[in-house]
Amino acid sequence: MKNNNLYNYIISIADNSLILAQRLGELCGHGPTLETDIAGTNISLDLIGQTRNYYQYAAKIQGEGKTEDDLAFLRLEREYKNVLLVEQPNDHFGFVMGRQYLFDVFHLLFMTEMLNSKDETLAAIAKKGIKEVSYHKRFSGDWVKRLGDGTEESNAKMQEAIDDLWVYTDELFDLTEADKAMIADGIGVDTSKLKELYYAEISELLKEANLTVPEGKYFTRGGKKGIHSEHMGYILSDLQYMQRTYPNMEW
Amino acid sequence: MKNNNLYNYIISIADNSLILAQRLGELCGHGPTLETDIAGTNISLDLIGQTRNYYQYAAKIQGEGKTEDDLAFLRLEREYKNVLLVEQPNDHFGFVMGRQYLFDVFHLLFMTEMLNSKDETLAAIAKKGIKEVSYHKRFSGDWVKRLGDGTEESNAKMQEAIDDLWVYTDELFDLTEADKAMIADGIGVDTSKLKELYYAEISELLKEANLTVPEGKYFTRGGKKGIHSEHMGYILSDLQYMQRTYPNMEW
Amino acid sequence: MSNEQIKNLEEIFEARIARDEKIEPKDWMPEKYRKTHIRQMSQHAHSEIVGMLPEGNWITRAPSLRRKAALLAKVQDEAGHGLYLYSACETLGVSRDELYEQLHSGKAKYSSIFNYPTVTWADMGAIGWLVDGAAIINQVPLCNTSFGPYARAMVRVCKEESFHQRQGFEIMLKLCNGSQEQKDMAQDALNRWWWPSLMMLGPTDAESIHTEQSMKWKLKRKSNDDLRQQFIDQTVPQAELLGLTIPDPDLKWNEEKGVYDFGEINWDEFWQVVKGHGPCNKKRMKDRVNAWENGEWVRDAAMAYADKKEARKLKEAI
Amino acid sequence: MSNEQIKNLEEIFEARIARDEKIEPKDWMPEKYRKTHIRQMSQHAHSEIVGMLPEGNWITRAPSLRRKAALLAKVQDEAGHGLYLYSACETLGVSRDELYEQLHSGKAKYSSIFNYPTVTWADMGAIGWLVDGAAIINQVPLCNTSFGPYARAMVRVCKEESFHQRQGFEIMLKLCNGSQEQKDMAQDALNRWWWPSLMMLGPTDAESIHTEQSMKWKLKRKSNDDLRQQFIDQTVPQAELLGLTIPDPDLKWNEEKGVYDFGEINWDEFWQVVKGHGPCNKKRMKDRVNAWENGEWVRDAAMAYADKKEARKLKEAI
Repeated sequence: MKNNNLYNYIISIADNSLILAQRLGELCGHGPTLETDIAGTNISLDLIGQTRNYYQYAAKIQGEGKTEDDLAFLRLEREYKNVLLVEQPNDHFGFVMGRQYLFDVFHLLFMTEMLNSKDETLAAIAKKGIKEVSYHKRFSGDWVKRLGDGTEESNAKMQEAIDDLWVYTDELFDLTEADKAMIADGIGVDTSKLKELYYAEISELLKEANLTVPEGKYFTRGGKKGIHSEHMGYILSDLQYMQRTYPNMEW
Repeated sequence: MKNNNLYNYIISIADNSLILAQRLGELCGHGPTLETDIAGTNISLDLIGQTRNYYQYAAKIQGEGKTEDDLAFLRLEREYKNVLLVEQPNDHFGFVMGRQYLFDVFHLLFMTEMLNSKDETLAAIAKKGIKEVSYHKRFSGDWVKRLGDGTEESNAKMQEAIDDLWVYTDELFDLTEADKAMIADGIGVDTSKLKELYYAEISELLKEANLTVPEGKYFTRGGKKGIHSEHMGYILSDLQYMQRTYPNMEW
Repeated sequence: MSNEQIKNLEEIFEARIARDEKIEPKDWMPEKYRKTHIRQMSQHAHSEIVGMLPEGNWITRAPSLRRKAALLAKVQDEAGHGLYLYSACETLGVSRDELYEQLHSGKAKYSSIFNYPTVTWADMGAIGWLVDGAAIINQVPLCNTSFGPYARAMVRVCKEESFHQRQGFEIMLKLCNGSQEQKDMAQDALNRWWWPSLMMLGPTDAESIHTEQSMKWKLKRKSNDDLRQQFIDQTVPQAELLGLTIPDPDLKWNEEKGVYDFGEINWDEFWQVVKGHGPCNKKRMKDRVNAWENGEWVRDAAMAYADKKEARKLKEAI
Repeated sequence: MSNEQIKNLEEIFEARIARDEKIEPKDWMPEKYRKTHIRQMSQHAHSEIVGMLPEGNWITRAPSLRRKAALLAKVQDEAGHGLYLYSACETLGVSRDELYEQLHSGKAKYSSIFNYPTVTWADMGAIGWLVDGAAIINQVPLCNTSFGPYARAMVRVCKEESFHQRQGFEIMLKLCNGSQEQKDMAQDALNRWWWPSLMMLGPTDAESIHTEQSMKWKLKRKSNDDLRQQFIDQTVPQAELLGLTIPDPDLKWNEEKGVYDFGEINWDEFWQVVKGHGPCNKKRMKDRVNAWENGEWVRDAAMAYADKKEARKLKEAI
């Protein structure tokens, strides 16, 4: 492939959206209110939309005649490059909103930078995505506040979720070889520069939400290298079920 | 296939053991005591052993050069013919033991009859299996008694499980076309004759366990026709994952 | 009010309906009208909400990104329909929580069709094509029903449902133009959903209660059997287009009447499912009740937070 | 007892150990001996129990029935090992519940290797081959340790472990004789498990505590570094046989010493995982604690039932 780095770069962004959308998709009809079910499917839908744009573009760059579905459904687990954060389970609604918020803040900072990418397709995806992601962040941030500053029970549950998920935040800022090459080309976003903003914004909201900002110095990483948590295999066995069971068909 | 009925007959017996083993396999390391984890894996192992004997025989009868693994892993959901009972989820330990007991009583009656099958292979499988299944039934029956006649909480939970699972018992005695043909040939077990014994035995133990025998007249069926509950798809997406993802390989 | 006065109001009310005027929530209405509407609209709302479950079952396993997106959008629409319809009920003075309580306790019904399992991907096609198809036939006349909020909700619902139905048909079409396995999957789904879809149009006229009064209030404009005939006559040619066989050996065109004759419906099965003994009744209720109970702490938190926020605002204002 | 008497008993005790006599639970023993044994045996038991989780993760997804059966049997063996070892601890007067409490509160440790995720099927091979391989090297000398119940447990454990190791190697062999995808999977598993396996043999001698005392009590017969060297020297030729590359560019045969030289171990990673910050520490503990808490009502019921049964028996006897 000529543009191996660009392909890898896009895939890892796309995988984040795909896997998070998949996690949200599990919840549909099982949430605490009708309104959160609607919002959850809506966010999932936005993320799938982004995912499709990314994979279509990646497939074009790859130039092997593959489709968005080949990329979404027919890779091996080690070839998915999403961060560990997005694959964490829906243990309870605090985890769902915590995971979403910790990702959304990053996602919006990321998309805002990607607006300036020299790559026109990526800049265009960002332009469309920023509106969506701003809404996601408002929604998840509001819920983190509600749960953090709600009842004693909800505060404890939200804190538990933030504490557990915190170890996965640092990986968002890891730079792979593909990332570095794309930054050098003016195409990729230098996420290392977003780190401070990220933690500052999140810390502020957590404090407002009556939550303690975790102080952990140890972070867990691996997803960007394709070394996932043990949850990932089960996510993929559902995600890929149809394409693996009925290969080479149209749906 | 010459022996279509025999093939179908064996498959549906084998599928019961496979899917129940799979359900038990999910639990390993997550049970209430070390001893129950050991017993659970042990029962699962026995069932997988039986399954292998059945599928090997079925593959031979089919005569298309397929292996036990082709039959276990590479059929479509509608082609699995296990009863709905064995695919019910591990909601809590009362469900696990209730499901097991409701199946084991049937299984032992069934195997005891299968000893007399004109088909030597089936009779031999039964001979080996009877010892195993007797142990399974003793284990699950003891737990139904412990939970039923334990604490107030455990009694309520065990009753809940029995009430929920009861609707799946009647299907055990349904006769498919293959069943009828095999009974006529002196190969298959006429399960319709076991029904009274089954309910009598179970009712006695339930009463001893301080549990109420459900009176429901409505039963749910479908598995023997390949119309499964919505749980089945998820069981299969894990079960088949490797064989679907890496076709035609040896492990 | 005296009986005389009430009778007077009732006459005015019935006259308004006869003139095709819309009744609005603040208008006077007979108690029976109110209750009937709450019952029917909430039953409809519950059906939307419970109906999210069998389709939600395939979101994580949809076979392509395009289908996954469409399915998400569809289930989201259903949640939206539930929302309008609960709101319409609320205009009649009953809270959403009360309605949920009725659903969870088994007092309120929902469409029985959702008590069948979705066992293959083709069921996503069959539900769109047949179940939404039957729903539309039920619902289109309601766009002109007498109660304003219900009529307006139905206009929006029907528009979206008819989009869903086309989408479902398109799923079937793709399968029927696909591999043998796909065609088999489509036929199998039709086999399983056909009869329950016919039952969706309600019991035969002979056994149907509420009909006469409902006709007067425009909650019903055709009898169940007429609606069923309409559904069959519309669907059979679509099945032919797909190359699928309707699982009814007695189905045949009646040249004289200009409609399809069809076989006997298994009403025992219908009543069994209605009474709670269908393949998934227990699972559907378990899922809904679990969602509700597991979500209690979340709703409590939202309430507590809103109260605190309000209190803070007040404090600042002083 | 006077200090004099205790000193006397200690001398007799140490002499027995020196003569290779077995110490049995009812024998007198120094408090430190008792505590050290509880610590080490329970840590070993905990490792077996936690070790069920990463392998249990693949039971439902094993690629063939034969492998599924073997994996079930293996995990069952591990539970069995846990059982003997907890029983051996119990002979020293500590209950299984106390030991669980130590595990769940984080006070007791278990082997850090189980804090890595099992991400592909090849990990089932690598764990058997490398992790069980390293465990055997740690454990074989313990078959002759001074405390009788531990030594006897270890004889049985080692026999089964060595069966597991061969099984693991055979999984790897099958992969390495298979398709390119299978070979890649095997190499990838080796890459991920190699260094954690070396760390399993414990910190370098310079940083290892407990060693001297443990040597005297035959709880340890070789230093960690010697064991590690033994493991490497034994494993490198096996990797060659498989056609896999050990992920250590500094690995090479030292003709002079007759052993393999190897690269620097990342001890920071080791201590990070030991201190609870490995990739799966939280998940492993969550799984264990959940199993325990969700099982409480079951254990309570079993106890209540046993009490009732006992009471009934007594009543009948009277």
